[in-house]
Amino acid sequence: MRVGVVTFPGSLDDVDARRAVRLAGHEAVALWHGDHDLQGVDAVVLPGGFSYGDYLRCGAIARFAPVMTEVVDAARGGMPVLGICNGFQILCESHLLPGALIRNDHRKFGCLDQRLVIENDKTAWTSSYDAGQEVTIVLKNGEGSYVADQRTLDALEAEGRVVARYADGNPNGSQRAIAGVTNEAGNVVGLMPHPEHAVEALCGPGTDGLGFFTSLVEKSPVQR
Amino acid sequence: MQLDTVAIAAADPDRDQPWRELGLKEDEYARIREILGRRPTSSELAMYSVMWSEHCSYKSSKVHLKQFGDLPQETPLGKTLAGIGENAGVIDVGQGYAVTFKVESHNHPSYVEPYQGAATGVGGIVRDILAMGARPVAVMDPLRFGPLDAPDTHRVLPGVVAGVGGYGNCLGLPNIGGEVVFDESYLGNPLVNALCVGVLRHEDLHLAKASGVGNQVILYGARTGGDGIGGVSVLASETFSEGGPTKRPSVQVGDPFMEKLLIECTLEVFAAGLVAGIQDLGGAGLSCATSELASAGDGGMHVELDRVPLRDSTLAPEEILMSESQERMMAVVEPDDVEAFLAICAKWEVEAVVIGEVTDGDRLEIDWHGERVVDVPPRTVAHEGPTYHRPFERPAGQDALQADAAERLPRPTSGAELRSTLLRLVASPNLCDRSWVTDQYDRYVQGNTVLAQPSDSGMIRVDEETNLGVAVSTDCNGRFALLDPYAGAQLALLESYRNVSTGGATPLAISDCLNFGSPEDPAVMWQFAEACRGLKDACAELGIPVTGGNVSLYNQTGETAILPTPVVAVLGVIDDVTRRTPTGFQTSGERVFLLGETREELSGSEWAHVVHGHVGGLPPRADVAAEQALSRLLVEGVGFLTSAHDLSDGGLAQALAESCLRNDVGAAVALGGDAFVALFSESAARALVTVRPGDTDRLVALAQEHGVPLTPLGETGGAVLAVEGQFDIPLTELREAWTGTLPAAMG
Amino acid sequence: MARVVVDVMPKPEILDPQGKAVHGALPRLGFDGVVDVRQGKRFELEIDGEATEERLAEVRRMAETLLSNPVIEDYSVTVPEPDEGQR
Amino acid sequence: MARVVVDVMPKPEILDPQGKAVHGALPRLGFDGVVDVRQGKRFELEIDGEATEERLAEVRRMAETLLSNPVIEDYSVTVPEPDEGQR
Ligand SMILES: Nc1ncnc2c1ncn2[C@@H]1O[C@H](COP(=O)(O)OP(=O)(O)O)[C@@H](O)[C@H]1O
Ligand SMILES: [Mg+2]
Repeated sequence: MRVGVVTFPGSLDDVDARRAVRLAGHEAVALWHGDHDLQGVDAVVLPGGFSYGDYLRCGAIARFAPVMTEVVDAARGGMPVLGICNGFQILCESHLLPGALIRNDHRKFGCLDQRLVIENDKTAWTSSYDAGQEVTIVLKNGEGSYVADQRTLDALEAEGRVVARYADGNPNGSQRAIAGVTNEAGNVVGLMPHPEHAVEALCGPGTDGLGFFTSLVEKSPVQR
Repeated sequence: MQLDTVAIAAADPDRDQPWRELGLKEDEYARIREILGRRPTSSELAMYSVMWSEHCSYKSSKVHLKQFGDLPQETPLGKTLAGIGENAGVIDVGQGYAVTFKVESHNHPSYVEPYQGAATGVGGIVRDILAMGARPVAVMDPLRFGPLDAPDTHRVLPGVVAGVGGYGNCLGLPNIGGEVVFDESYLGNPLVNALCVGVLRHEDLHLAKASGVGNQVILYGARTGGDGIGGVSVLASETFSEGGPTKRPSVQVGDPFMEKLLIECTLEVFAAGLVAGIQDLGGAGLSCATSELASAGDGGMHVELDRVPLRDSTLAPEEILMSESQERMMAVVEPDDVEAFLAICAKWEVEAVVIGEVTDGDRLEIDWHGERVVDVPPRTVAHEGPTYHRPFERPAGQDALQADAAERLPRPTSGAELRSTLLRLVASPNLCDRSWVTDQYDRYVQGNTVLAQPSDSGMIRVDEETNLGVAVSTDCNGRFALLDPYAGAQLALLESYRNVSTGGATPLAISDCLNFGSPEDPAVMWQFAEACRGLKDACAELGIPVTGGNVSLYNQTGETAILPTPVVAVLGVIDDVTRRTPTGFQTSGERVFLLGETREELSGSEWAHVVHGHVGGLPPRADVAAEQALSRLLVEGVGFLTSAHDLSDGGLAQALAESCLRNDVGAAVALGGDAFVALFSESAARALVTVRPGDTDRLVALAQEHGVPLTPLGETGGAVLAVEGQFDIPLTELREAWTGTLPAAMG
Repeated sequence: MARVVVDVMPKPEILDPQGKAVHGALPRLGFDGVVDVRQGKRFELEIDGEATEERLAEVRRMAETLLSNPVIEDYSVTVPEPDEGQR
Repeated sequence: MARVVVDVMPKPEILDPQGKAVHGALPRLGFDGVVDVRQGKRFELEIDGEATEERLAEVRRMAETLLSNPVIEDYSVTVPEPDEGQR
């Protein structure tokens, strides 16, 4: 599969995301924030970083980048889109995913090897996992606390749209320990932790993150 | 407001000028007049005063630093590609790769405004590395604070750590190591040093010089504001006849996003081959960049200062020349490449302006709206500043200090006392777990971090195909340096050398950051001179060069100077990072050995400091040959050493504790001789290693071959650290003691 | 040239870790009688020309789409008294 | 119960990366005619009792010591009109 990774000004983990895509056996395609062009990719990753410095609100400015028009259309059309950390924030700001991410409750940047439970193994990005599976993936952010109003949270739970939840304690005050969510169709996934930093035993805490990228298959479930 | 021009300076030669307020000495001002054959314009005066300052001219230190230049500019792998004098030294690490690294200080600004001071400190060193044509790949942050329980430490430390993280994280540079040290002497004078490592291909090396008549000088990055020009405002207030200058910032605020764009943009213009010369703007801003580029080049330079994009339109030319606004770079570009250069800047939304060009003359000429405000020989500004031979003298009290040995202090006797001493030490501020600090740093970004905190060194993969990598460590024990600056500086170097070696990397070169008190105090100057001599001798014996560094003087509160703190960073290379030796015990059933000789060396130790609040005596022996032998063993042991951890602060006790806690693997050890000395002596040239039972003979043979003393200690396994006949400590209890301290203090 | 101020505050029902931290710190610094603290953002915009209704409508759109996130924040747009502008 | 507002803004001469980022984004969003943007913080304090001079003096001390960083920021303390308080 051809998987696009968008680079915004201030993106940091774009190179890492492209590496992860390659290690999962796909072709990585670099996409530029300023182009109205997805270069015909089959899936898109919005990587981590501090787009535009994230001084205003994480993802608030990146959301308006030219390429996002295409990403939003493609996502509505069922294309698999994964937002990691800053990418998750951008997806929320773009209203492709519900809720928002605010400052960690401890008000510090935190970089940890975090235990997670994969709760939904039906999305385009989690089919390689089994529901209930525990994984260790790098979590690193200053504004990773997931918030939404109660109704939204209840709906997410009821519809099984919580993709991953923090295990062994809540590292940032996220409501209901939510680490990642998906849209109704299951093609758009936002995740605070960084699976692209857990794809090589040499340079991260194991390879538990690779599954997010190997989950992509020619016909992802939602396009059925 | 009246402009002071070269013409006016000639016409009105006797106007008196605020050279004293600008920190110039009478003879220095006279020399400037002599160089120019007239009085300087206020802009020239601004340039000379800032470039001839201690910070920029190294006038007190350079007579001592000179000896580093006398060392063979050669690493164990061959000639250095760029040495002292460049923005940062560059060394060959094989496979066509080169690495550049440098450590710098941002001490005083971090005391005034901890977050921004530390942040802009990181920003500055990163631009130094970038200016060599290298992609920055990692940062480190050696930090020193007052006592952990001092109120001001609770202002400074969280701010500094947040600043280092806030800036470095936002640049996408993994933080792979550093130091956190607490000592009374840093209370009014914290040390915030920052190190950056960069990687480049040999052919991409860029030097800071302006050559090629007609080449264009481009200033790009952030706009210029009134940052860091407090000093020059006396000039401005002269210039502004009516009512003095408008307000100038007392501190600088960093913009890491702009710096990130600057990095990507600069690497792209390098890749496109559009750069003839380049220089970062740091201390002394445009004064430094223009004069150094011109001075190092073969021609002169003409600059139209009014083209500089300003953040504050009220700035006078003197101020623009001195402004230390962050996130700016200056490039020298061939005329035909200018368009392409500006296009790449535009792509990254980085403002770029041609402000001048290289001339065939030998002068640096700067105009302000068509009027000449600067006309000087650039070398006299950049490279021919004053040199002081400051008096230095071994302090009267030094003998008494060295006579007051810690070996005489009362010691724990029973196993129970040893146990509580160990627990007390692992929980002490200088030995406890650093996670509260290091968890605020991104150590994973870029995906090439092989080792980071809490490993002995930080290790970065340079090439994904071949797995070539580099390792870096920074260290210094200021108490050792106080007791004997010569040996203390060597011990700093040797500990860092050891920390690189335990991972399996071959040490190649050092960079240093020499933090000392006032050079006007002969005792401090003696400490400085001794430290330099110590470093030079150790480097000569080890066959490694000093590729660069930084001097920070006047670190004192009132009359009392900080502990002399020569922080030393050692960089090593490893051919295959997948074979690196990890820090800490990996699995049960492995044999534990101590490498090196343990002497009764307790003076300056963490034990003496924590238990007795004592500093006195002679530091451990700095045995360069023994250290080199140990290093060779550790490097050759790669592949069958299953773990290695250096012994330093806290001695064997601390090394055992850290090794057990790394992966929750306990150990049972037996100590020959005096158990207290075995556990808490801080003799150098030692490391704790493990091997599989089957590999014991290989280790014995290797130790013999290198003449390194080898002591079997015991075996790994269990959930307890057990010292035979003395005590047992469950790892849960050990971890509680080790991890509790910083969170409890910082909340 | 006119100054327009946009205040952005976390919605009452959204937790506000920063406000909470400030509130928690006050007693330790000897400040009592503060019942609640909320921390938000203040934007000072210099616009050319007058702060006409059209311009203000535009600023409101700005506040809604960029300066605030309606999911978690409320905003208000005001034109400060000249003197209040001075700081 | 009274509401007191503390506004904290970066000093004019100090670089404001946040305001700069917002200002840079506006044209791309089709907003023109904004000459400058500064971003600061707004604190809304609920204090018991009236906003008397003593209480306000106390809030000013708070603003100076905790809410603002005098090295790089200016603050101002105001008591909003009841209606302005509603959001
Ligand atoms: N300020 C810091 N930033 C990043 N890493 C740090 C910092 N301080 C300490 N560390 C890391 O914590 C670990 C323990 O520090 P230290 O005990 O000083 O190591 P050593 O004694 O081997 O030099 C090392 O990996 C060191 O790099
Ligand atoms: Mg070590």
